[in-house]
Amino acid sequence: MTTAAPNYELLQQEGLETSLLEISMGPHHPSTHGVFRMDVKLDGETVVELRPVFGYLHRNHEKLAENMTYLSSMPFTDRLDYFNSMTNNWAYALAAEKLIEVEVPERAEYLRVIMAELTRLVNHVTLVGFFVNDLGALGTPLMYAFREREKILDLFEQASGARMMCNYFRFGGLRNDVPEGWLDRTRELVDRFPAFLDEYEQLLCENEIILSRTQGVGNLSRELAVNAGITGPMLRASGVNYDLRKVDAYGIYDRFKFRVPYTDGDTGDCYDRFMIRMLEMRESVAILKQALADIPEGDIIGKVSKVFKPKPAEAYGRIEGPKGELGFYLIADGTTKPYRYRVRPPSLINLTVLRDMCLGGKIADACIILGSIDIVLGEVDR
Amino acid sequence: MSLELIKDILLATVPLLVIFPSLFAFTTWMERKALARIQNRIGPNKIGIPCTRIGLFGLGQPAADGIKMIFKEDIVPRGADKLFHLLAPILALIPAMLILCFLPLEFPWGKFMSGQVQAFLLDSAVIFFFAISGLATLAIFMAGWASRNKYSLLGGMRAVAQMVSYEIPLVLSAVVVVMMAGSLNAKEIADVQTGFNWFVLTPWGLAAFIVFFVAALAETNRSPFDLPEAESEIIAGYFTEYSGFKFALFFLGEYIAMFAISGLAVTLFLGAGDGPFLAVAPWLSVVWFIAKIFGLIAVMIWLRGTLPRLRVDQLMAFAWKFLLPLSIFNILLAGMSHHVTVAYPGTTAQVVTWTVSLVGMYVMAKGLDKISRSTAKPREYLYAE
Amino acid sequence: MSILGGGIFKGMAVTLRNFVGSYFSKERFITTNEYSWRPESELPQSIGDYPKEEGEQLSDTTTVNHYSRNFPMLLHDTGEPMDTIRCVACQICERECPPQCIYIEKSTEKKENADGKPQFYPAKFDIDVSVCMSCQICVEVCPFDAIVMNSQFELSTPDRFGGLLVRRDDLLKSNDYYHKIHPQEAATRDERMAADKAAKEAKKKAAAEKAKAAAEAKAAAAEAANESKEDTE
Amino acid sequence: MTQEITFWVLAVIAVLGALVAVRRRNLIHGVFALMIFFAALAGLFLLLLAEFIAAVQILVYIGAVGILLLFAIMLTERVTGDDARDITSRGSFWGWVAALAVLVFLLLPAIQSADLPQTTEPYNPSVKALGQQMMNPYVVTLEVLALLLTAALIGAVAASQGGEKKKEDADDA
Amino acid sequence: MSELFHESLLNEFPEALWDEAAGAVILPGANALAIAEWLLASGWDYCSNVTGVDYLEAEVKEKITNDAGETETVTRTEPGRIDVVYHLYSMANKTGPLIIKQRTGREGATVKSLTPVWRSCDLQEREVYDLFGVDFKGHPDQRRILMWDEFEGHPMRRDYIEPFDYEWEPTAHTEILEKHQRGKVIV
Repeated sequence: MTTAAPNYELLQQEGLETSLLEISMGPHHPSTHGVFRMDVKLDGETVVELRPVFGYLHRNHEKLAENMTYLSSMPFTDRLDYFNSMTNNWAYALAAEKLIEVEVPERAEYLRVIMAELTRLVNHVTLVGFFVNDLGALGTPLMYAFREREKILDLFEQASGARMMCNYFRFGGLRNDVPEGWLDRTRELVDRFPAFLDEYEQLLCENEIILSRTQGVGNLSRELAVNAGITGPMLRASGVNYDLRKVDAYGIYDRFKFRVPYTDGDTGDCYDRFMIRMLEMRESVAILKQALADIPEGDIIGKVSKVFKPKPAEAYGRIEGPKGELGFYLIADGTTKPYRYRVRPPSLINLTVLRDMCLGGKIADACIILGSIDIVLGEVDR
Repeated sequence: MSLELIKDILLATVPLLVIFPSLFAFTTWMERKALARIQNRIGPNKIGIPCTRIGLFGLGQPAADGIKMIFKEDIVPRGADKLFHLLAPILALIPAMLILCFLPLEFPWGKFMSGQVQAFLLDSAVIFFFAISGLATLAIFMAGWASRNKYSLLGGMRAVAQMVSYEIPLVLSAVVVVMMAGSLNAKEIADVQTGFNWFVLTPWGLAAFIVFFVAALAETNRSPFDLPEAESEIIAGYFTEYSGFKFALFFLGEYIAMFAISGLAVTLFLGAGDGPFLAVAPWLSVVWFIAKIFGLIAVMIWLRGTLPRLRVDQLMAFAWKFLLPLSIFNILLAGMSHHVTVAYPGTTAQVVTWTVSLVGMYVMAKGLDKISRSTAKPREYLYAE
Repeated sequence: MSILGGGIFKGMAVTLRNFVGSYFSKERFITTNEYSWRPESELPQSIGDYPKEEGEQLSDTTTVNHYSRNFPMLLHDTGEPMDTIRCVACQICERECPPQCIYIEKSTEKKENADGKPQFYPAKFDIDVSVCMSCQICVEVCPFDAIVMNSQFELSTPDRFGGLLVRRDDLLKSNDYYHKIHPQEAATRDERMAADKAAKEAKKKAAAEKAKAAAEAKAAAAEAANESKEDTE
Repeated sequence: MTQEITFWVLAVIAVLGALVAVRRRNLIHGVFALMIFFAALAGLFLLLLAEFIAAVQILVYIGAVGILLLFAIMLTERVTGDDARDITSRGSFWGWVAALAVLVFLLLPAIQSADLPQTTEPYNPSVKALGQQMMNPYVVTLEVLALLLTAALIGAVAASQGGEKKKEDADDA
Repeated sequence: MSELFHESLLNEFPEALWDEAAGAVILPGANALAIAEWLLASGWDYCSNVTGVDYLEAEVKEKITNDAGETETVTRTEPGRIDVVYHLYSMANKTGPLIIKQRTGREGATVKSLTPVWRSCDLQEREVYDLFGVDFKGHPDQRRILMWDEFEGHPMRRDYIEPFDYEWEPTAHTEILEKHQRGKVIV
């Protein structure tokens, strides 16, 4: 929050150049993906100064978790990045499983990978839709994205009971097995998805207006990206080949053959970030095909009591979420409640470089650079 | 004051004031239905015959919107310039309605059956058209300035810059047709094109039509050029602070301007009112005219459903560095092909000039495109195992 | 793209295909909601002819089967609700509920429940539906399978204060209603309960036999002890 | 009969527009009043059946000059126009005297002595004739004018470009 | 590699301590920045996570063998402290976490800011400043990030008491809340 309310009078500048126009692209703005505010100073159309303001959706998620048992704060992780509740659950389950010895059965591991990759599809398809919507296409790509997202959300509802707030992962496996017929419906969806992706790419990837609007806008160099802790598709668009599914190989990702798209690092602009997400969707489909092919039968959760007391220890579990590295840092003190519960939010840390990328660009560029970073305010403000 | 004169004027102008606003209502419905279908939605289908459940494909939706707009509260910001805040929507509507009269539409009743006397059978109809359609720029600027709101100020500035710089390609591409038709009078231009030799079927006519259509899109702030009302960047641009009926007036103004400009495009390029079966029923010319206008508007809606928006500086560069040189080159081509066909009558010269002008036009367009947008092309990506 | 504006024309071709497709192929026109546990014929064809009986809600028809969940409901076996209620007011769910929206007042005296054992029952069992986030933690931690997720979502009330506090009697639903809305989940839950009950009986029988055997062994030992005592005297 | 009425109406609008343009303190109101004046003038031209001149009047004066004025007001600083600077007109008496002098000594004699042509044959202006005229006797003046305008255009671009150049040099240095 | 690495770190900078339980290196206040630069130079180019942890004043019962050789429990009051934990990773050679901690007292908590070395600590250190009240020396733009500027107090501290919420309206949920308040004691 800025200290004094920024004065909305036209700043009186000496000399004859035009005065700076100070706009607060405020919490209530169509293209800030939630309650996020940017205090922007404009010289004509060019952005001279940009200051992000957070905190509108802050509900102190971490203090809540300190007063509840490990299991009770699992449904709250859905509300972090409310687009990808499955991957939030998995990160939290992964961190907690490091505190207690529990053996996750095979079927649960396969289902975890399937749910995570379906969530990645949902996130990337909707992000590309919102990104092009910021560019000005009146909702058509977004509606196609939502049409595909509906199908996947129906699968989530039939498996976990809720479309977005799934609360489906448990420490040592999953809450309940998928109903029969679910795997066939998922196979059918995964087989039809590449056809939709081809149509989506034909609509967007060679469109001259998108090419000229996004190329060369919001350049992020490789060194700044690594130093600023950028992770996820944004980092790979800036030329660093760093994907936690390959680096940590958590879960059973090492059994699947898939590729990680990245660039050679000389541009790293909005177009790269947009294209990396389009290509990652194809890789997720490849993983889903392999996982759905050889998923075994078996029980769904390991032997662990619902409310457990882990030995005093620290654990930092992290996964490759659709937005970047989502990490949970738990400190256990022997009681049923975590002593400290910390979420490493990829959206917030990816915003560190927002100002560096937007300065010098136009106001229209600032909107699409924010769109290309892909933030969700539930995770930024926690 | 001879009553005869008053009757003639009323007979000419009243149908315009009645037909086109109702066409406006139909177009809003058509736009929402078409956009919905493009996005695999249904679009409005609930409001049909009032107080019943019959949906009638939502045809009652424009009426409902109109009534809603009338009863919506009309909020005027405290710092706003009351007088100009009120005047802006009216000034946006007047030029749009005025230029409708210059279109060579012969309504089939009364003395005009024979079509000689038409309300505004002016010699310099085309110049009047561009002069009065320039006034809309003023209205938008006045709206942007009077609302005392930063976003509408930005929208207003963008609108003025855009419309001023797109009026020149618009006029220049019309100059080609006026040159070839030899007259500024809309009626004579229409007569030259009767019998299916529309100007759009000639190569320089086609090029001029494309430039004219793109510039018309920018003039009426439609799809790829809807920067003044870019909702993702500057909320709703110049009409952020408008609500209630003033908001509806702006929309009426925008749609009627769309009708007028596509009407002119039809007159200049698509042979206004010319079509089959005219000998049988001469009143069909009005039907063909309005059908062609709706054809163009359908393309505008289709573009709105597909294309994203240009950035301000790209918009300017596109106008000055691409459309303007193209239209000037097109005038040269048209002149050259006219004199060659006059000098060497016969079909061989005709074919030669046509191929030369078509190829020349395309090469010129590709060259200009390469200069202005050299780097933007799809890229290849690396994959790590 | 070689020709000028090629990308734009390709994009327009896609939107045209979708425009035309939305009239013909079902794939491009997914707006109907065809999930329901009721057969097609019983579904309302238009909003006009529903709800049929008083109190029946549209949401009873259009809910997703399998595991869709909205707000909790208390289960009672077949018969008069308060006699066959499963909940014994152990208040585990009240403690574990993350947003703390359950309020239980234990009954003072015990009452016979379905299979004859005197049990406590909840005198008051309120769920504040405006606070509940339908996360199903209460269903997991409940040892008696007494609380399950319902999929009814038409709970809007004009009264902001008391209206959204659902009392115990509105929460109580019969087990066969549960079988109707979530057939598969209800089936697995009933099997597991039957299996637990059988296991408990088996264990009880085994314990009883062991106790009998131990008693006989003790008796035999006692006889052996006093026989040996008699020998030693 | 209708011509006289429309003439007087347009004349009054023109005079009022000019007056408001001069007296109004808010500059933006002034500019818009000026445009009303131009529009009334175009109406008068239409009355004289000189439709080409009327169209050009609207196109050039309202479409270009008006917007140019608005841009000028927009871009210059601290001239938003609605602050309360009072326009003092100290020497208004001598102003009236000068105006009367011009009216009496210049205008009235000119009006009396001018012999207005009382032609009777119908005068039908046509744009074609105007075009013909422009081509054969006056084609040289047309070309010179065109060159002059292009030079002005290029000059304007150079002047505005120059500004950026200076600033860029300042930034680079 | 990270397990071995902290040995080379410890012998490079002897004044750093090694906390076996947490597997973390505790940096001394003085040259924390120098150590950080050295770490960045030796390949730890990515600081993933910055966390504040608040420990209250606590009595700790320890079994120590006193001079007479038997073990007896001695209660020692552990002073309250705030740890700022940094998780470092190396993107270059893809190696696991190296955890470093900076320790400071609860009153007037000041710590060296590592933003000049890793820019990813920028917003996260501002959050620790906002929620824990730890002052980061050398932070380029230290302001409150999540709370509004006129907010007093640091909510994530264990001894934080919520201010009276005057806008709160009684609803049917009040009785439920009171019951839970009675039952639950905030630790």
